[in-house]
Amino acid sequence: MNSDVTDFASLAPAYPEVLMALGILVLLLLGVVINKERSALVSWLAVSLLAATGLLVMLQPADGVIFNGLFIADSFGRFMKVLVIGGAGLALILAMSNAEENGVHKYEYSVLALLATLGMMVMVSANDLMSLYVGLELQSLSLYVMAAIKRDDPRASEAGLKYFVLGALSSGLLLYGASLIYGFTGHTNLGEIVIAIANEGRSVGLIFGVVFLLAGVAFKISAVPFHMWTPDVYEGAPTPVTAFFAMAPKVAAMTLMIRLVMDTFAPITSDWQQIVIFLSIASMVLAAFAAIGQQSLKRLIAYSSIGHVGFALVGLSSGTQVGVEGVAIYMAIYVAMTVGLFACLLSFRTDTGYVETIDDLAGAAQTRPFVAAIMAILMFSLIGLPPLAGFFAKWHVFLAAIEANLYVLSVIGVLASAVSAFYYLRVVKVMFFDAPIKQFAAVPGELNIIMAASGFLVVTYYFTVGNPLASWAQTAAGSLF
Amino acid sequence: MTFENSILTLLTWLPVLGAAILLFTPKTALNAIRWIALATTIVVFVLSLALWQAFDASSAGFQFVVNMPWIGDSIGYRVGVDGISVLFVVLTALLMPAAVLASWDVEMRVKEYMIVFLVLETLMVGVFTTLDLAMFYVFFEGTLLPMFLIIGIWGGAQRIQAAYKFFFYTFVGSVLMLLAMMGMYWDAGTTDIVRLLGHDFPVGMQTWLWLAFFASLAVKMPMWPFHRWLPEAHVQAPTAGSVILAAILLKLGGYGFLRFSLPMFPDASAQFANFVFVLSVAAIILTSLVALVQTDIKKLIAYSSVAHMGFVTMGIFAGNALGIQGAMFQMISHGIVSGALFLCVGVIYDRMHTREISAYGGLVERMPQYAFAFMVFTMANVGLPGTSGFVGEFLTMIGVFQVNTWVAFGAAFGVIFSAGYALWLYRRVVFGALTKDSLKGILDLNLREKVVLYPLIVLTVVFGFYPAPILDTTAAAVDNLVAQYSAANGLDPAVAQAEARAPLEYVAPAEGAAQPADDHAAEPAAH
Amino acid sequence: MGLEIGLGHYLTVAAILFTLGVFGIFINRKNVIVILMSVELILLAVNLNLVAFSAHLNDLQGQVFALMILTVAAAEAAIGLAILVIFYRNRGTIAVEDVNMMKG
Amino acid sequence: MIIQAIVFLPLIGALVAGLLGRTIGHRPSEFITTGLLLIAAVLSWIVFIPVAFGDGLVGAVGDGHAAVVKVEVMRWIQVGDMDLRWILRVDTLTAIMLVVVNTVSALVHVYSIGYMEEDPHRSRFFAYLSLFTFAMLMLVTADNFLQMFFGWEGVGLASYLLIGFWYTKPSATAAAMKAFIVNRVGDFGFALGIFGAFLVLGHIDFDGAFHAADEFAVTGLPVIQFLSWQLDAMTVICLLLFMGAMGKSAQFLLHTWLPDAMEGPTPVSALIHAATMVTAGVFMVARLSPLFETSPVALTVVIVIGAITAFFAATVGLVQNDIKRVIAYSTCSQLGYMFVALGVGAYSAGIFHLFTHAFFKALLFLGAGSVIHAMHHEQDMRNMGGLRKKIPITYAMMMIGTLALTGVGIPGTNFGFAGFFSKDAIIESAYAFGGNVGSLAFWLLVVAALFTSFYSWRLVHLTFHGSPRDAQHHGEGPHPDPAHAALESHDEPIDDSNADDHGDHGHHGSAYDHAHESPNVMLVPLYVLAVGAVLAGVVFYGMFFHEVEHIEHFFAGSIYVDHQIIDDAHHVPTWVKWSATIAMILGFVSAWYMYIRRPDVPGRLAATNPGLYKFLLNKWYFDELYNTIFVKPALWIGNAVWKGFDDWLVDGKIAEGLGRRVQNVTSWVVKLQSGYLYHYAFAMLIGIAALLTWAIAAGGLI
Repeated sequence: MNSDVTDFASLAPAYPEVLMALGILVLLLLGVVINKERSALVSWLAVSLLAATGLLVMLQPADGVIFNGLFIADSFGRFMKVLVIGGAGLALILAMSNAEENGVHKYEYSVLALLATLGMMVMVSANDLMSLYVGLELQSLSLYVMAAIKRDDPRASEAGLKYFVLGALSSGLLLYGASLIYGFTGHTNLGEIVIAIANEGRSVGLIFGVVFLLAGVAFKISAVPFHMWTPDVYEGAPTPVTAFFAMAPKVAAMTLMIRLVMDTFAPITSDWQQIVIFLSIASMVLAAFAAIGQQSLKRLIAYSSIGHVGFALVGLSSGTQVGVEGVAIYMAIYVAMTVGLFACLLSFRTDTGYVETIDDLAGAAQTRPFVAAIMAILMFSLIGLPPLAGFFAKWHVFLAAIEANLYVLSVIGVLASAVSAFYYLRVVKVMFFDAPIKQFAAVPGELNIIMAASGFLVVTYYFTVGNPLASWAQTAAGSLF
Repeated sequence: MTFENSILTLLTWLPVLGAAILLFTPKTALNAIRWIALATTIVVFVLSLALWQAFDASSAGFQFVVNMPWIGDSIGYRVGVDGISVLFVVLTALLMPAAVLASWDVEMRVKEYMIVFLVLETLMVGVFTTLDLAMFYVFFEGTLLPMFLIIGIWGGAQRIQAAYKFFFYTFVGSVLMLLAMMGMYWDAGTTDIVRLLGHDFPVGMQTWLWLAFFASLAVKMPMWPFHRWLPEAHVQAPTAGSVILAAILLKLGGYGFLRFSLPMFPDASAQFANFVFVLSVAAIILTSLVALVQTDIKKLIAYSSVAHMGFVTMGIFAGNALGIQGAMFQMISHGIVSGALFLCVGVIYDRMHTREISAYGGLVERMPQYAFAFMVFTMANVGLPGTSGFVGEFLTMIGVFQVNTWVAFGAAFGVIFSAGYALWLYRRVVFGALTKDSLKGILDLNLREKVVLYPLIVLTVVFGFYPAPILDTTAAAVDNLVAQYSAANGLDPAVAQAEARAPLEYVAPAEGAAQPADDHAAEPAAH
Repeated sequence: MGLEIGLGHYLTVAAILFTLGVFGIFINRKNVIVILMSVELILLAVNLNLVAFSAHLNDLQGQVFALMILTVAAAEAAIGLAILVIFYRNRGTIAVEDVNMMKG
Repeated sequence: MIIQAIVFLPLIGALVAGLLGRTIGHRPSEFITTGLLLIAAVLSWIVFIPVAFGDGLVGAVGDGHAAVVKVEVMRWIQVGDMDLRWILRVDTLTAIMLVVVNTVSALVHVYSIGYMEEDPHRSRFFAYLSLFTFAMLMLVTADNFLQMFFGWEGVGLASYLLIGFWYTKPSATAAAMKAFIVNRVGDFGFALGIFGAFLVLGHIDFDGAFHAADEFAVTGLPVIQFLSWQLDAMTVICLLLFMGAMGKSAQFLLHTWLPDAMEGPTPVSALIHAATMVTAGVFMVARLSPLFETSPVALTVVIVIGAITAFFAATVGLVQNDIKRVIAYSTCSQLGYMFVALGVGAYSAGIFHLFTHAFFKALLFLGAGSVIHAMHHEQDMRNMGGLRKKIPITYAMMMIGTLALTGVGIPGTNFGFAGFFSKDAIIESAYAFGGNVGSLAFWLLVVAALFTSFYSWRLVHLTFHGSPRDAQHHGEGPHPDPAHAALESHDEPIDDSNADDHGDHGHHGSAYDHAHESPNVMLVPLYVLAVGAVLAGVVFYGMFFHEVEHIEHFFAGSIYVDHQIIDDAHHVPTWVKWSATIAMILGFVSAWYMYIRRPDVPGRLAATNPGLYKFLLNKWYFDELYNTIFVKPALWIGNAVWKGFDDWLVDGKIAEGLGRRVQNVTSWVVKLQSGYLYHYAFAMLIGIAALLTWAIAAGGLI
């Protein structure tokens, strides 16, 4: 089998990945040679690299399948890559303030984040079980280390350990599924698998493979019941790392999920639909209830993210283009809200450290009105309350579910969102209705900008990004069909 | 940019602009903040009057329409008003300056307070002006957010619980409506309300859609037994919050029934009409009785609001011009009257900081002007002819009488009970000897309070004697709605229109003395 | 007729190995190292599967896949051990039951 | 213009006095309202005199039904084809009412200038009086059901405000509320009646409705589904409308508010609760006579209720001690007479009694007011006595009123006071109606006439004759609570025992000593009314009852005139004609016997029949009954629904219960997240197993 990469130009669909890979190597070298005190430079360069890659993705669109079918570039992938890169970049910016306290001041952190991002980009563009696995592992291995990067923190190392063990298990599950699929279809290339399934029909072995494979991916998006790591890791890892976890990897894994079910398993839609619906309902409901019992802000956000994955899966359950469009928009809005949320979280610092529990925020509306206002807006948006962006996200996914006649799922979903409102409102209540008890430290400038931007987009979604985002997502989803 | 295509957009978003200006006003410039808020609401009010002035009441269709697709296929920027919605816009714009003035003495977080209120105004105006199904939901549900904050931040002692209940009751109901809207979108292929109004939904689907809308609208209304949140929210909310809640937010429910349930799901509406009637009558009778035994002024008025909303739902589902016009009028009138009543409560609450009825008594001695204003609104609440409260009650009852005498019979008890609780309240608060020491120094209405209350008195009385401005505005749209509704249910529109000669049986004219009744009719001097 | 070893047998063995690995993860309450070994067992089962399928299908891709898995597994083990080391440094134990600071 | 002036001048007065009274002062307020009312009264007579003595209503248009003048003021409610306008309708019936209302009102205004002299809220009082007059005028000039309802409720409001005028008195505000709410009970029926009329007749204006009712002669009577029954439509409608009339006119079952309404200042009692407002029910039935004529059942009910009221109220009046309450029950009783007249079809007789009653009852009330004024707001007759020497003019006026009320006159001649003509006309009509109902009504009315005579003379004797008994009056507030006193004290006061015990009626500072004749501003209205009480019967007898042709010409179609009943009434046996007079004489004699000749008899009678006495004294226990079966259950249900349904079930069990369930589920879910790796792994495996099972089973692969 000859390589289809004959010259540099034929690499065009993979230019962003190539750029990233080269950039990472350079930064790694740079990190080794420069003074430890100047590791912030690496961070900024990493952000710049991400920005450049992002621009490259957006401005130089090149569709195609290369590396003998291992790699695919299409507009859906580009949409998701922009989200991944954006999420990663913003997470890196979030990490810069008080980096030392969080243990993320080392240049390795930036490099690891970039590596993880590269892994995610490969996941997004994976067109073969092998590239899928490699991308996934590149991402996962980097994330394991990132979770434990604050080496002297017992909680961070526990988070890393838990994440690693369960992640390894999930990789095993995924691989086992991949091996079964390979065995029962005879192919590892996704495009060929779909033809094989269409020709040969379903078999128990194939379904086994599908379930294991999807379970592996579900772990990455932390869908119930593969979510158990999420609260512990989110809580244990340093907050900037949690921010990173909460955005880009979710988007990448969700992309993988979408690509697998919409493309590869399209002929057995009714089978995977059951699975996705199960994951969706379980995630929405469990997250809604579990989050109510949380005191820790980060655990709350962990459960919240589990819930949001459930909502995104509602759109996917429909198995239609509208559904994919909905999920794409959902993830975009989710990233925008999450980055703002973490910016708020990082802004609430007292002299002794970051706030941990919800009650620590008491009266924040009076001591830090701007941050509290943004946080409240985000909370309302996460509930899905119009006219904020979160509502439009839910609108798109449920619209798809209704089109597909998934009424029970939809009703459970909206009711779960009602229950989830309870814990989001508690944060608002504590900040706005209770009396202040703590003084907060000054907020770093870049956080203010991120918060303002997030708040602005969330509030003005209907006027500003709503329209372009929807049409872009439409194009993106269209490329899958 | 002509008046035609910009007025609604301007009306809707101007308050937010005001809020944006406030955002950049220093927090300590309290007077500037107040005046900016007031100026914004007054400008909006003036614009709303211009809108009403320019509105062509003879046309049943939507006017000042802007219609363009916006987000994806499903959500558009569509605005327009017809006879049913235009008055709500005016009502909202009318009460906002009153609310701002009533909040003049708020000292806590004034800037946020005014911003939240202005945002709320945008959302409320938006509900009534939007012609996009999804955007209707956006505005409808969006009002939760500022109201939650208003109750939660500036409310009374039990404010948190009240805010939560307000939020959850409304939210749980509404999400089901959201799903129904999505179903409508897929069935009709659009969220354009104008096109949806012309779309025939399958009968089987209508039932579910109707129920989903009911879940939301009945809570918002609120209809019995979904009303429990209301007394609590009212009691805890600050005065202006109560005013807006009672005057405008409750009307969203009625507006929703008129805009969606009746015209879009006529079969289901006819099918569920009796169900609604039962709940309406239960609301009128039971909540009136509950109001009778309240010890908290605001709670009493809140319960009376539930009872009055019973008339609205009853009138709407009577499905004839009388009933629906009556319901429309009742909503507008209740907006003015209940808003004013809460303002009245606010006046004494500001002075005494209690809402317990037993803490008052004999106010007329010190506050004759207040007593007068309170009397007018009490009487309007009672539905005395010559006040606006009467017209709506009368029309809804006469409308429903043509459909179901049981319902009218039950509703008429409201006439008795409303007199009971309202007058008893008045007696305990205003009449009697002024014996309580705490009340000895209480002051009568100040200029600001007069500016707020007196125009409302004038409106209450004027609309009682001359309701034509309202009824004429709504007539064409309502007739159109009734015609549509009747046609869909296979009724003769002429009957459902106010011509109102419901088919009667006649005893055949008698031949001789066999039928004394006839004999009598023919020859009245028979004795 | 002697016993002919066919695809089914390979798959069965792989499945048993896989199950052993999985059980090793959640039955074991003592040592995290055992968990790492169990993970390797799972990967081994997968590799066995792939190779068996590859032979059965007469297709090289499975073997390529298996080689990649071997490579990645090595990296994974290295990282796992590294994390374990810092965990031990912080907590002075690697008992599975002690990995329980965060819950709820 | 003249009609608008009549109706709106009082409104202007009310607005000026009410809104500007504080600014312009009391005296100007009084003069403005009173002046405007006087003008209105004069104008009313200008309208009425051509009707009574000339060619009929000036400018009237015969519209097939009635000669009527209509003045459109403005639009009101127009919905679909229901076209309601503010229209002032004047025909003979209205003209009579205009005269009654404006005359009495003007006189009461004048009287009040004296009576309310010391009250600090006089301008408010006059504003209310004028407002009342306006509402009453709107009522009588109504051209459609709803406008009538407006006036109806408007007078209710004014009545509420005036009864509660002394708002510091708890009993006054309670009475005001009671009046309004009991009236609302009547309005409940009235409103439903209007709805029904609109449904059945298709018109909400009177002319349209009457035309539609006329057509039933051709088409037959309609039947409607009312509640669960198919009923004769007109009967249902008329009974519902009559329910309104019962409320406003304080008929049996809905009468309880009227005696309590005496808490208001006495001029109010004269104007509202005697002469005008309470007759609104009578006016309504007369106005709607074309409708009532289509339902014999409804008319029978009107007769029975009227007769029972006449009898019942008279019995209660026998034992009351409060001077105003006696007159109030008398009013109630007289209204019963009017309804009997209406029910038997002698509408003109009913209106006649309304007309004469307005004069003599207003006279009695204002006279009583004069007594109260003289006694410094003492109202309990047990504390009066012998006042004829102190206030001779008032005494004379009260005598005229009493003679008119009791119907003194010589049957068969034109000698008699006003009440004589109208009351006898009713009694004769009742007899002429015949049948069981007619006989019942006749006998009840005759007995009531006996009682009327008795309590009227009792009032005169207790108040003006005998010796003063006001010793126990000291130390009480200016506004004693008569209801309370009446309930507390069960001794019939008449045997001057109190007076004898204290023996010191020459005692310095007693109310008796200070009693003084009222000023002229109060006496002049009495003179005018006295003239009416004497002459109203004899002058107008011809128009109201004498000859059918005359009646028809006079009323010009504004009410239904039943030739038969009027002819029959004129041809009743002589003993019937004398029956009322005899009853009156019997009443007079027994009153004289019991309160002048043998003052100890009443006490002994009360002592020997304590059950009956208490029954009557406590007004047949209606208040207690209603309290038990309506008020308390309503409050109980209100409380039960509030605490039991709203708070306990909906809030506690469902809403917050749901919240607690959520918390339960939460704590359970949180426990699942144990923190142990092996649990997490196990959960994943369980998940995989479940998904596998589900996917394979649901996919039909097994």
